[in-house]
Amino acid sequence: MRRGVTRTSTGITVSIARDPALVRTVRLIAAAVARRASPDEEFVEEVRLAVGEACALMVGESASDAGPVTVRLALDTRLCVDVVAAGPVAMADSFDSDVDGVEPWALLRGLIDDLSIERDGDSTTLSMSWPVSAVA
Amino acid sequence: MRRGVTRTSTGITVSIARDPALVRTVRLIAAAVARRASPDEEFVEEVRLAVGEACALMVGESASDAGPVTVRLALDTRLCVDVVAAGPVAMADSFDSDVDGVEPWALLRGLIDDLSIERDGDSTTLSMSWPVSAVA
Amino acid sequence: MTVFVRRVSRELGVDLSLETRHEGGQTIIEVGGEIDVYTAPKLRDKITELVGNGEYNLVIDMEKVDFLDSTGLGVLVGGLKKVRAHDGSMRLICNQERLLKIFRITGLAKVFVIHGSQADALAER
Amino acid sequence: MTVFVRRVSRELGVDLSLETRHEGGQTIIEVGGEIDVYTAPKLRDKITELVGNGEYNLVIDMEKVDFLDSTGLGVLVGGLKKVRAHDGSMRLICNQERLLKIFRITGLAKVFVIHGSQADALAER
Ligand SMILES: Nc1ncnc2c1ncn2[C@@H]1O[C@H](COP(=O)(O)OP(=O)(O)O)[C@@H](O)[C@H]1O
Ligand SMILES: Nc1ncnc2c1ncn2[C@@H]1O[C@H](COP(=O)(O)OP(=O)(O)O)[C@@H](O)[C@H]1O
Repeated sequence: MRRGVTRTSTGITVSIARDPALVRTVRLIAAAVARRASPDEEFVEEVRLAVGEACALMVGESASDAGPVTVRLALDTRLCVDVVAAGPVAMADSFDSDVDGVEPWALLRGLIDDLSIERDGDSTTLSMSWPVSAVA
Repeated sequence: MRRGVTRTSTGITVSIARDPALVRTVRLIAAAVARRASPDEEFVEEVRLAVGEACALMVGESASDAGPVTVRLALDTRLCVDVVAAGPVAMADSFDSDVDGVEPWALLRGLIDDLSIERDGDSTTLSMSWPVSAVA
Repeated sequence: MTVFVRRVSRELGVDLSLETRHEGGQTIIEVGGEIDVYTAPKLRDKITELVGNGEYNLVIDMEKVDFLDSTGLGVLVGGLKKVRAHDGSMRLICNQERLLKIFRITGLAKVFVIHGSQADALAER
Repeated sequence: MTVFVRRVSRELGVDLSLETRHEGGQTIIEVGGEIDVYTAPKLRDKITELVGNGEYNLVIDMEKVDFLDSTGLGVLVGGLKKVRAHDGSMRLICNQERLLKIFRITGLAKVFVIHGSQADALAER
């Protein structure tokens, strides 16, 4: 029964099968972690939306046997979230669009200023982060 | 944008730093997964309690630098939950008890009939499962 | 209280509810819950079904929507294209800032006619 | 409605609330929220503080407790030992079946005096 342990960072990693039904659970987790960082519900909603969106994009990208999508949330001086999936991710507008300038990535790019997308070998990582004040 | 994909099982794995504050988040996930298996709130509460308890025991066992505690939830014909942590876990009553027959493991053992505890090399796995009817 | 109900429905795992009414030549779809990568196909199927039945003037009431992601947006845009192909219309009812923000960020606020209430939507048709 | 509030407080991340009152020589601690591995130390500290102040007759009101795990049970048993060391008492108020089940499973239902309401607890002292 430890208590009052000093810690500098706190993290949670969740891996889901590529099942769209599980994306909501990831949103629930993201919101819970965000709420630890700040009670500001607008911030919590933004994190919920962005993480859910990143996760939905990765889950929607390929067949359900393409391996899990992993979401890493770390809370330190920033709330950092990485969404990792095996396989390439189509970042461009892959469908014929007759509405100019809209595409699935528009929302995520609009939400996250510092969105970074990295290919490493076979996997793709989406990274995003938010500044947070003191963590309780 | 896939839909109506046939799948036989659905799973979610969550790893948390050994931070007691994150155990509640694991309970939230366990409840969300249980609720997918059955809308019966009594069942959901039982899963929430058992998974939270297993996780709390593992988190409470050692120092915060002992590596993460990993919880795997898989939903198939049963809801199977494994809680894995590095290092040994004290399964016996480690404190001097003046109240007969009570110990931290009493609750988990009381909740789960088929609780299994396995040591594999450096890690300990607690496994529990519940029968579920059809998964939506 | 809205915030209250929203959270509860989230933890309870309520996903998407769809209720359809007809009023003055329009078809109003009241959507409740979360429109996301999992539930959006249900909304898409409903729109496809209505258009298949010759209902080309749709009003999507999103007042009870708790969450919307890009999959949901895609279904709305897809629906708009479908009704336009029949010279129809699809208008939205939404007064939640959280959702309006999503339409603004994606540029879709300019693509859709968005009303603040059912009364407005039916008055301005 | 209780279920309602319970869920909301869960998703909102409300953890533990403690309110202390004095009534007829007893100290009533009203506990709300989740008593778990994270929050139980707060309850333990409160009990230690009260016992340190010479308050040996405690009533723990758990009506607003949403969740209790073995760490919470440990704190309650620890509290019982502390007050008994001063010939004091610690009684619980709890009428939620979910929580009573936990006391039964662990054998602690026989160790604690558990009342169904504050009225009962104060009447039967
Ligand atoms: N995130 C988004 N933001 C804006 N528009 C989008 C987004 N996602 C999809 N769209 C638009 O929705 C339309 C429909 O896409 P899609 O969902 O694949 O439906 P459909 O199968 O009906 O064509 C696309 O043409 C695209 O312009
Ligand atoms: N899960 C449990 N079920 C029942 N009794 C428990 C449980 N966990 C701890 N206890 C009891 O609580 C007492 C106090 O344990 P602990 O929480 O370590 O507190 P303390 O530091 O005050 O001794 C122990 O003597 C043990 O008998």
